[in-house]
Amino acid sequence: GNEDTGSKTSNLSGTIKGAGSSAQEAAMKAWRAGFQTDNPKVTVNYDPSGSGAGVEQFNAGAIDFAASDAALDPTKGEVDAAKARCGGKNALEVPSYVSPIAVVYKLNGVDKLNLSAKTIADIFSGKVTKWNDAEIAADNSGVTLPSTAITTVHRGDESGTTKNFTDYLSKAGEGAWKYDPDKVWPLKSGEAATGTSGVIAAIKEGSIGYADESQAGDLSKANIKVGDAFTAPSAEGAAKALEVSPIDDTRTEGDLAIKVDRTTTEAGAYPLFLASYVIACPTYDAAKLDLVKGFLKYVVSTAGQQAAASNAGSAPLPASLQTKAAAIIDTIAAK
Amino acid sequence: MTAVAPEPSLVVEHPLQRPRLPKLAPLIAAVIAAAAAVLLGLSLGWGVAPIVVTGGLIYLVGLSTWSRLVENARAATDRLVTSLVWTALVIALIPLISLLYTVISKGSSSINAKFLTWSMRNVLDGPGGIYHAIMGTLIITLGAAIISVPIGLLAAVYLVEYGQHSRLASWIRFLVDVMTGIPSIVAGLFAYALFSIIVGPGTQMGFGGSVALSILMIPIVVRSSEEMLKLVPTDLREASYALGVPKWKTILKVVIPTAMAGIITGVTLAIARVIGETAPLLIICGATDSVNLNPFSGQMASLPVFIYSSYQSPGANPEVLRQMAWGAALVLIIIVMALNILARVLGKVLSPKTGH
Amino acid sequence: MAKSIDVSDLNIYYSDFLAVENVNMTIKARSVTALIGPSGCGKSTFLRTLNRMHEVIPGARVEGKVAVDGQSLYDSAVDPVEVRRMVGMVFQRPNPFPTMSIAENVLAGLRLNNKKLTKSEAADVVERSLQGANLWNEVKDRLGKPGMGLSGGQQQRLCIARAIAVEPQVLLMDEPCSALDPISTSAVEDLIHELKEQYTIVIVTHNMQQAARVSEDTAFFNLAGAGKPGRLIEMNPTKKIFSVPDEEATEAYISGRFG
Amino acid sequence: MAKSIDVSDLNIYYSDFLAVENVNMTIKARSVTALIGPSGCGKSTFLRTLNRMHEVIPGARVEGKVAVDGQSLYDSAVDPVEVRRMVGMVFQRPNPFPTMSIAENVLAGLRLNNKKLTKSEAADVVERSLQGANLWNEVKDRLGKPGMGLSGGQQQRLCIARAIAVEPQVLLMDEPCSALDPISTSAVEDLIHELKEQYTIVIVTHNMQQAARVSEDTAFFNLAGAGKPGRLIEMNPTKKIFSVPDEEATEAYISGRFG
Amino acid sequence: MKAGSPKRRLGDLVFSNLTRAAGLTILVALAGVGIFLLAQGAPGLTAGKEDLRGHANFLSYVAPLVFGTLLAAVLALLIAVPLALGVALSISHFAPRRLATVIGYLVDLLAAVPSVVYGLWGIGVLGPKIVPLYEWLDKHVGWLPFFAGPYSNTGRTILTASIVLALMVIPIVTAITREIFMQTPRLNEEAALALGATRWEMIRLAVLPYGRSGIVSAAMLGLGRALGETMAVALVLSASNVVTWNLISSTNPSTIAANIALTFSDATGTARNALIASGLVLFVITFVVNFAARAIVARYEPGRKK
Ligand SMILES: Nc1ncnc2c1ncn2[C@@H]1O[C@H](COP(=O)(O)OP(=O)(O)OP(=O)(O)O)[C@@H](O)[C@H]1O
Ligand SMILES: Nc1ncnc2c1ncn2[C@@H]1O[C@H](COP(=O)(O)OP(=O)(O)OP(=O)(O)O)[C@@H](O)[C@H]1O
Ligand SMILES: [Mg+2]
Ligand SMILES: [Mg+2]
Ligand SMILES: O=P([O-])([O-])[O-]
Repeated sequence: GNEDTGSKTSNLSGTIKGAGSSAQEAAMKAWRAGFQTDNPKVTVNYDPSGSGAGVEQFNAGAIDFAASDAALDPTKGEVDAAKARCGGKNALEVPSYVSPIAVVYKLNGVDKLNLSAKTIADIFSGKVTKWNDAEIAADNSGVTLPSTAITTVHRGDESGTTKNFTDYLSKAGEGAWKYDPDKVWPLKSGEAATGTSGVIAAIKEGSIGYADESQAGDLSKANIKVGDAFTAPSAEGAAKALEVSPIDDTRTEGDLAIKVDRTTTEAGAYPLFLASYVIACPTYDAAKLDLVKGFLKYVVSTAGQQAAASNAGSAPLPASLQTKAAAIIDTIAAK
Repeated sequence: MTAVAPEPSLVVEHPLQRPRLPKLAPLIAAVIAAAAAVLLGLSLGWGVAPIVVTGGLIYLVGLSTWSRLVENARAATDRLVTSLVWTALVIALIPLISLLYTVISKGSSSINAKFLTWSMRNVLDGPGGIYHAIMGTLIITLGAAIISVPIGLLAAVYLVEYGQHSRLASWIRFLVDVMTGIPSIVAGLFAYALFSIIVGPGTQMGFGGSVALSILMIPIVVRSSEEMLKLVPTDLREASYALGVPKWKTILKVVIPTAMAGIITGVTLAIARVIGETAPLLIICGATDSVNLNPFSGQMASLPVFIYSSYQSPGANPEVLRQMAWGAALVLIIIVMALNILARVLGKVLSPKTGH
Repeated sequence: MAKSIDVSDLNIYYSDFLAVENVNMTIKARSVTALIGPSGCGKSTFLRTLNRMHEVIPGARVEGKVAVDGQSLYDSAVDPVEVRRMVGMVFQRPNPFPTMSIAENVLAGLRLNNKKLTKSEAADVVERSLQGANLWNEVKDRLGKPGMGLSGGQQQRLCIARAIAVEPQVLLMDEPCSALDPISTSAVEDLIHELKEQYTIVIVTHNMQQAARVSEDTAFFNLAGAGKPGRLIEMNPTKKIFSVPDEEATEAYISGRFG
Repeated sequence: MAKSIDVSDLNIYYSDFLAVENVNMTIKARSVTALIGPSGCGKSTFLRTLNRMHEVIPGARVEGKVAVDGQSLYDSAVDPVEVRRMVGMVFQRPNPFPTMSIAENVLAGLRLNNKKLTKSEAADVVERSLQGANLWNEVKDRLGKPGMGLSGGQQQRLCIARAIAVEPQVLLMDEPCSALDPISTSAVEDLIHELKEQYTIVIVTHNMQQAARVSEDTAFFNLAGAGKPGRLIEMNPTKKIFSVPDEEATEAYISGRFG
Repeated sequence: MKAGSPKRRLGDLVFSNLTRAAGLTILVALAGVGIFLLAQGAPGLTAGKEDLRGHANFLSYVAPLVFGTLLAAVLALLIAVPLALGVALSISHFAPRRLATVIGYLVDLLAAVPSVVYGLWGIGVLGPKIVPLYEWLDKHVGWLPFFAGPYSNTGRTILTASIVLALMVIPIVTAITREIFMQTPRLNEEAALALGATRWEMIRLAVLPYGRSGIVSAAMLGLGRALGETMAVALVLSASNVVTWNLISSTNPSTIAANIALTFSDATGTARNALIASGLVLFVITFVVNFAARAIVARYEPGRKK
């Protein structure tokens, strides 16, 4: 089998455990594989139980690090709980994973489609029900749209993708989206599918949905309106949008939470993306110290980001952010 | 019989001979119905399914009308019911055949040495293996058997040999029956709640899965063992008592050995029943992509959960993982079938020899 | 309405096993014919070929001819369902339909053929048939009660009432009294005496005395050994069979030397 | 080693149903006593009180006294398990243990009672018991084969061997031949003749001839009607019972006028 | 034969109490299921909007789930029972013996297939294949509320889920009813035939009345299975936790079991408690159904022996 240790030599050994974001699952897989291959006597377990569960388990001390699609929420007491868990020191939080979310659809004869955030909101809230609706046609002159009924496909499970998508609709949708950003899809209508691949599989002729860009496969991807132009989803676009988003300055020093700017007009930026974090303590006891520190450093390293990009289709962190994150992780010390 | 007045007979007289449809009538009707449906379908451009449905309807109506015209109403009803019964059979079997065909055709291409000896640890692209899931399934199910068999067998002994018609026994019997209907997910929730309270919130481990499966397995073991023990002739018990053997020894040395073949068959079938359970393991065992052989610590993979999660959340390589899900499904079905066959074989091999 | 039965060259099979071989006999109308013989000689098997009940068993079949008043039962155009209506049958153990009341049991056969019975017609049939079966007085107050609630002998007479309600022309009885106590037995024997005024009756019995008491003619079946087919050894008026039978085997059987 | 049995004022119940009433009798040592009577009169029931097998049936109980050589069986200090070792039993249908070989069947009584037997002791017991049961020559080459592989008569003798292997003082037999063919029956009857040299034997039989052939004394049980308790009508030397019984009922039964 | 050795009595005492203890363990386990679910589910009963996926309180959260559970199970039963009776009759009374054995094996095979595999088949094969039927229903009988549409273009509807459930229920109902049909006293069947009944009339007169209570209880047991079945529904259904009678659209009620399977791993804290509480509701529902089924069997069984 494949479980036997390889030939690499490393004096690190032991097991650490993380849990949280399922969006990061594929990337985590790549990171764990990379780190475990470099350090054959190390096992990194990761349970993609969802961001909320990850944070909860981290704060309960059940796991060594967490991954979350949302930064710790001070209003829910998560920041304080994390501080308590880390022996009274503020927890560390750095972005590890950035991925564009594509609006995907399947429509015979239409392989290029421009949509504004408002139109997307109207489609997903059930106001626009036919593909040849005037609102869609307005942005797509020269395209013959059929009168097919629109089936919307959303995530049925809790999802960071849903949260970022609804966040985008509510901030950029010019008031057309009436719901708060949430991990749970707020509407009852439409097709509910589990997981990104479930959404992809559920998109048939006439359907539209949202999913991690890297998984879109053969499906068509809509261009979204940024400023006056329409931008196609891409890792670079997401990286660009991330770069123009400010870091939350109300946070403590080791906390790199980002305030994503959904309404940017920067050319080439693609503001419909998901940013996800890893969360850890500033101190660990000797047995775990090198493992956690080593693993997280690998995560934000160029090699790690590249591994995630090729396995999970994510956008590598911009170099500036990478450096800041690495510096924060370097401060992890022994208890 | 005193003075039978010649009363008007209410009996409708029929001659013995009456016109009957030819023996091949159903076949003829089927051919005509099929031809009619195909012609109609082709001229209207239908797909296969509507043609089959229409053909079936034409057959049902046509044959019974024909029979009604030539034979009589009763014969027509008889033919209609016969056709309906066969139709029901075909309708019920089509999905089964489709299912088996799909699993075999989609699953067999996945199965190779790597598939059976690798886990999913560090597997990024390309297919990995299901060794971890097979081992998990075996360990969890073995655990369930270790819990269920003694409890189930002893309880069955109580019901047959000691409790008999007592009130406690009838309650146990009744509740065991009710217990067979517990949804598997409830069993999983029970194990989760149990370990959350005993070990700590959110505990997931292989042994928890064994406990959950036991809830499902015990009633099956009790019922089948009870049936088998009841089949042991009273003669044998009495023969043993008459030799001055105490009751408990009679049970252990005479009754249980005599029923052993049936009990083992029942246990094997019970294992086959629970080995494919997904829902409880999803909750209490969680999932992992590495081999974990320790049922008392950490998540443990299992075949059913592997199938479910590979299909439901395949991650970055949906095609590869879904393909693996079908392969794992085939392996699981083969295990279940093997257990079923094993049960039959054990039943035959172990049953007391008559020497004839 | 009773009819005579002619059997010629009848071979009866269970799949490949020849159970009864080469039977030729004539059964007279309006009389009682008894079939006797040791266990396994094929009495029941033969009886069941007279109303095509034999073929109900998977793999069972016959060769040869059975004719009721000249009409062959095994012609391909003949409907076995009609045959069984015309040739009624009573079984060894009473078998009323457990879910039906006494009256419904009596009407069961009639309802199959004639769906539109008025209430009064139905009541008529029930009374006439139960009276015909000597049961009316015992059950007239509880016609709506389940047939299973009767004693064994009453149940057997209920089954006879059910059989005669469809006015068959022949009545076959396979050891109708063997599950009954002596009092019920004599009630059924009395009934057989009365029924033969109207019906052709064929009765299988193990009880020599019963055969002597109720029948005009007796047919003796025997078999050469286990696995061998049964044969008709002798058929004669009952008086003759029980006094000076033609065959030695008959004599031996009747005097109790075997069987 | 054989012992006599004294029964006094014995009433036998199934729960509240009095099955056998007020039996008084003395069974002689080293002789064969036959119990006869119509079906349901309580022969088996009575027999089973002689080794406390009766109480194995839920709700079954007795009143009165049964004493073997003066020692009362139903004293509270007496262990029924010990009683059954002393009073062996053979049943109507042969019932060897299906999971055991011929030799294991013979040894079952000893082995299941924790007797530690050496190999040669065991072989001794097997040979002695099988010889005692007239079976040795037929099975000595296949002692390791399953007991179920024998013919019915051999199985019954195996059961007798099994019963005498624990060296009881009394042997009870409940219609031991009724499931056997004539040849096996006579083998078992011969065996009974031999066994009475050593054992006190009580045998229930339906077969008058058998009772006459094998027994010294005969007890006739009868019952007044269904639901009434059975009673001991007469107990006398077999010769007397079959020629000039004291009671008229006995005479009627033996001459076959009922039962 | 003096007073029995205490050792022997001890053996009986120990062993009989051991078996009784095993019997009691079962009762304790069953009670434990209820108690532990209650203990862990109780906090969920008072859960708020955040933990109930937007529903105001536990009742309004669980009500649509109960509706979906019952709807899917009842639909499954409506499909399964007639088919199962047909299969059972074909085995017991119509097919030649050898064919009947083969069919019997196939049905047992169907029973042995794990539910997750049914789920795979449901979503991978049946769903896509059945879309044209939904399209047809939408077009031609769309005026019925059940087929109001718009039809689902993936086939992941409650009707599809019910069909898959029906397939899983058929072997159970078939197994029980065929046993009962085969036990119909031969005497009664022959009585009917001898009266001149056709095969169907014989079945109507002798077989079906005899098997009536068995059919009812088999159906109830099937219902119990359908109510609690998880994976097939979880894999197949596009679930939204709504109440609707529309059987062919993408918007479907979820079932309790599928909802637990789909959302358990996402749920934390009180949300998990709420899921456990919903499991308790399912437990009570299936308990009642099975209880009723067994009570019916127990009620009618002595009558049958007469
Ligand atoms: N269903 C059957 N399948 C195969 N062989 C059968 C069947 N029924 C009866 N036989 C065989 O046919 C032969 C005749 O049996 P049948 O029952 O007719 O005898 P019988 O004279 O009625 O005996 P009895 O007096 O015991 O009722 C026997 O050898 C019997 O084993
Ligand atoms: N286990 C039992 N429970 C209740 N009543 C029983 C039981 N066994 C026998 N009886 C009743 O006790 C009475 C005597 O039965 P028993 O079996 O002793 O008669 P028998 O003389 O041995 O008859 P047979 O010759 O038929 O064996 C009968 O009325 C019988 O119904
Ligand atoms: Mg017969
Ligand atoms: Mg007896
Ligand atoms: O990573 P999520 O499960 O919260 O989408």
